[in-house]
Amino acid sequence: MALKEIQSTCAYCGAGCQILFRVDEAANKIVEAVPANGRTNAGTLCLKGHYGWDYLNDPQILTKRLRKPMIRKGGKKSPLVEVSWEEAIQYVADRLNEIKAKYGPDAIMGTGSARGPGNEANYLMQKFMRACIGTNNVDHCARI
Amino acid sequence: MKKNLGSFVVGDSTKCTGCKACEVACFAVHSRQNNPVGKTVGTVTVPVTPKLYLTRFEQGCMPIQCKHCEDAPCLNVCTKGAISRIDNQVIVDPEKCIGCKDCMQACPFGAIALLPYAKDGKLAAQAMGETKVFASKCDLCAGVEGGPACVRVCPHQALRLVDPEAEAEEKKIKAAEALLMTKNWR
Amino acid sequence: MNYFVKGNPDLCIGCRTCMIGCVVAHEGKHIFEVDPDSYTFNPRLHMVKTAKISVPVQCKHCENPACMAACPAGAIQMKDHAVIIDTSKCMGCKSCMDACPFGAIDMVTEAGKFQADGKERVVANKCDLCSGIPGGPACVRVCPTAALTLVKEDELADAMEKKRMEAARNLFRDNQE
Amino acid sequence: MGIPEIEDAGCLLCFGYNGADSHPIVARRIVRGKQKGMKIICVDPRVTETARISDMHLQLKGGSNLALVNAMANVIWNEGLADIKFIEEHTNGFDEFLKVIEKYTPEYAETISHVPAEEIRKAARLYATTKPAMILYGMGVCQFTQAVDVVKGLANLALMTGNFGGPSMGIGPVRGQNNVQGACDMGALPNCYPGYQSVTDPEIRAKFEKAWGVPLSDKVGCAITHVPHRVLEEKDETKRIHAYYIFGEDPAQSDPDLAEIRETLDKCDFVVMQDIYMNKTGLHADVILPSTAWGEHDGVYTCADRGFQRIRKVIEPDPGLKTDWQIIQEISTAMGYPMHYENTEEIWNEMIDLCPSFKGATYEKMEKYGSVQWPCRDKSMEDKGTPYLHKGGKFATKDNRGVFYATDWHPPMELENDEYPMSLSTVREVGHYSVRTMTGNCRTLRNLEDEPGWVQMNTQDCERMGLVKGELVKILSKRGYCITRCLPTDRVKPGATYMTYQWWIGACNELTNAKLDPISNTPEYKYCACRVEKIKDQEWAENHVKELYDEIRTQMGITAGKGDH
Repeated sequence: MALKEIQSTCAYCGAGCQILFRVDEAANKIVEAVPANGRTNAGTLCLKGHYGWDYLNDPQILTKRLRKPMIRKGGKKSPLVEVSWEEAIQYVADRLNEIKAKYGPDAIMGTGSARGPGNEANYLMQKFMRACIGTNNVDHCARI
Repeated sequence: MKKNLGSFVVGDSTKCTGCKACEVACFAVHSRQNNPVGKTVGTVTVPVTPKLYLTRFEQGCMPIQCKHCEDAPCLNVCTKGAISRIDNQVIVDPEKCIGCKDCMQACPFGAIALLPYAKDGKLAAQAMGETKVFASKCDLCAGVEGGPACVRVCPHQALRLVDPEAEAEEKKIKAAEALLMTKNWR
Repeated sequence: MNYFVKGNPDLCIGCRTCMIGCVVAHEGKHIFEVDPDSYTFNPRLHMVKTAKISVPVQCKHCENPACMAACPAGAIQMKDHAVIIDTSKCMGCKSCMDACPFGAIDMVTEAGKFQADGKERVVANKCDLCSGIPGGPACVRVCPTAALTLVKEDELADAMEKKRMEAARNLFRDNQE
Repeated sequence: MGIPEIEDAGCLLCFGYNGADSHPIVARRIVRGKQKGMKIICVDPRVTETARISDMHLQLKGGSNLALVNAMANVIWNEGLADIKFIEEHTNGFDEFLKVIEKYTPEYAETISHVPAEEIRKAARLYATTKPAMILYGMGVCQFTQAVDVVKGLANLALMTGNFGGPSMGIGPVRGQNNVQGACDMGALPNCYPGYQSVTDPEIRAKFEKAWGVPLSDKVGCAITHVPHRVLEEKDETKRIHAYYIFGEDPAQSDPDLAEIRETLDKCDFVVMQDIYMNKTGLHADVILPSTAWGEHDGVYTCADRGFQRIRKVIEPDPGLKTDWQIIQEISTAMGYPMHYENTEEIWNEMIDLCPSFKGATYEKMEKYGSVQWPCRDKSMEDKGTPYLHKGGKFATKDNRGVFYATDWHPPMELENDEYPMSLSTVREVGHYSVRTMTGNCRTLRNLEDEPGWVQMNTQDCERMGLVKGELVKILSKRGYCITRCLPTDRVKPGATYMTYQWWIGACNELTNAKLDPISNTPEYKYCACRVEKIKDQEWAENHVKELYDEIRTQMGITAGKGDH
């Protein structure tokens, strides 16, 4: 069966290496990752580029993929309860609005992410903090 | 690092003179546990049962003893279950041994001999009076202060205690340094 | 003559991509899908880092292999320009490990195989030049700085020839003066 | 400069940067450069891989960066090696700069850095006289309380020697993470909108207010490292932080002084965590929102040399997940600020039209050229972006002139003392990434290196303390302790210890010091005082490590996969 080939950028260090993935579409799984001829990596990869993708099938070696939204309904330290997306989104919106009303927009802090999500998600997050919440309290782990 | 492999003693026939000091020392150190033996031969009241065996061959002679294999044929073949691994070393329990000789045949080194078993200064008798025997092989002087007696007593340093993992680490460093010297081989 | 892979400490950056590449080549691609504890991670080359050097060390596939001589079970033999261990015959007696002056052999567990006392079976493990694996030695292929090279008979012969001719030229120049 | 240009530099000053562990593919360029005859000066307290192949390795004492940088500038000036023409035509502030570096003779710097004065002289000469000369720096510079001062100090060296405005020269921070450059580009910073446009600039703010249709705050926001203070110690009620929306971060693992972070998360009224994995921060979060991972969504990353590059969806995510931007969009709409984007390209196009220096970097261009390094101001396909900045010595200042800035060295905030006689610095583990929730779940990467990690210590220190390789030891600081394995090595100097920061049990961030650089707000990860203790009962220690590990996993509700180590 012909494997679909998709090129993407490695998610690990800043070198921005190009990786070619060979994917079994029917089974929705990656079969192999080989170096692509990117500007910075020129057909080579390190160990994370070659072998850093099989976390996608959730082997739960260290921790597990999050699957469902969860809320600690009983307050701090109470157990997490799985909820629907609608309930989770509404709950976050209400609580943030409530805190914004009570203490003002600068009482809310948001982060961007220097890792997996990508530029568009970061743009949206800082737009959300600035336009929706109304504060410049947004930062990310460039410092840490 | 936590040791994972069994150590073992190995001889060097270019140094060995066949004096058998190793065999006597091996017997003396082990019999002290249940057969009090003095400093001189005169106090020996039981047969001398070493756990390594001086072997003569074309180019000379040297003792042969157990390698404490990691997938030990003797342990795997011992249907009675008298052989087990304790702290990475392969140990025969003489009390359980029924002398079936399977381990002797399984061991590719001939490192096991069937020898008379003595307790409290005299031979152990069986039900009908015959002397009890047991599979005798090196136990790396487990529990003996100062480690393998044979290595300590040999007058020509012909016996060497091998710690395979530690030695591999050192050898790898030498191999790496050799690569430094051959990097411009073309 | 046997072939061999050798590392160049000037190019090696100590990242150990080769060690994983080795295991993946021998275990196969399914390694990325199976239960993480169902296989043995047994690289056949090992990174060595000292104050001055970083380079992987592996079997040199000697012409008179000390390991082959020491093996009581005849488990080691020369095949396809390489020195190969047939682990089905190995009992883990470590004679080869002791015999090898390069520390290129280690003892690894064989996943899913057990001894009489329930302990996992342990056998000798060393580089087999990826014999039978398409594309040749995986470590050479995956190394990001091309620090590993597979040396074959003709390349070594060419190198020796080149050095001898160079020596002869130098001597010729000396004789000229 | 760009990553490919590294191998064509005449001289590389590699300052506080360990390429082999942080960016093996950048280290590849350094190795290739060496093969092409590049001179390498490596400044690092450890013998890193670059140090090993360098022409000069200045093995300075940790925490003495600025003294050494000022001394190199001192030598370059006093030995007449500066590029006077470049200084006059392209820079300001040179005279004040000279006054400060005057006292930093190599002899004075030797007392602080323990690098012989003659070595400092030789290194300065080599850098100044080998053209083109490039400077690469990493966390060894940035994670100190004098981070910004040292970056400016290194920039001084490049300015003094005219090493700006051409290929294979200049000064390059090798950004650690895959998209840290991108997160900064996108304005995930308390003082900048996307494209580094300042929030305090009225014209800029007006532009964004018009684009987004709402008035915007002109107050610089809170840095991530100030959050603990703003939650725990802030007296002024209007300044206290009551809600923390954490997305794609794991402060409970990667921030310094973890005890303080845990308390912060517990005391903060409302904590939201949006991530792909359950992690240590999740243990304290009030709401957890599961998003798609790399490989399950499209988008753009910016790599270390400003290259915009596409990431593409490789496999379909679990249908129950949403992409990060979908989640943010839905929350924003629910809060009364509607956002309705269909895909990432739509968001990207909105963003680049607001940022002059990114305007030309369209998806189409990335598709065709693979990578577009900003600034790329023109949408036409001819504008392929900018390989290196400051062409022709033109700088991004008002008058296009570079600015010299020098200040005095001061020691790290927490020095070795009787109770904590050794220094600790955080370093990088090549086979793992960041907080390890991704690589820690990759089978072969876990096989190569697993809990509880290592502490690198000098072989004599180990002999003195009776420690052997692999032995579990306890390592403590004023802020906490953790357990890890001892790794004796001649690559580090006596009295210094080094640990990687992604382990749960060997969590060196339990020890690190949260003191910040006043300008960049980066914590001083690279220097704090610690003590190493031998653990007598190794068997107890091995079991204890296992128990701790399993306890965290059960707290996170993980059942499958023994994940033993």
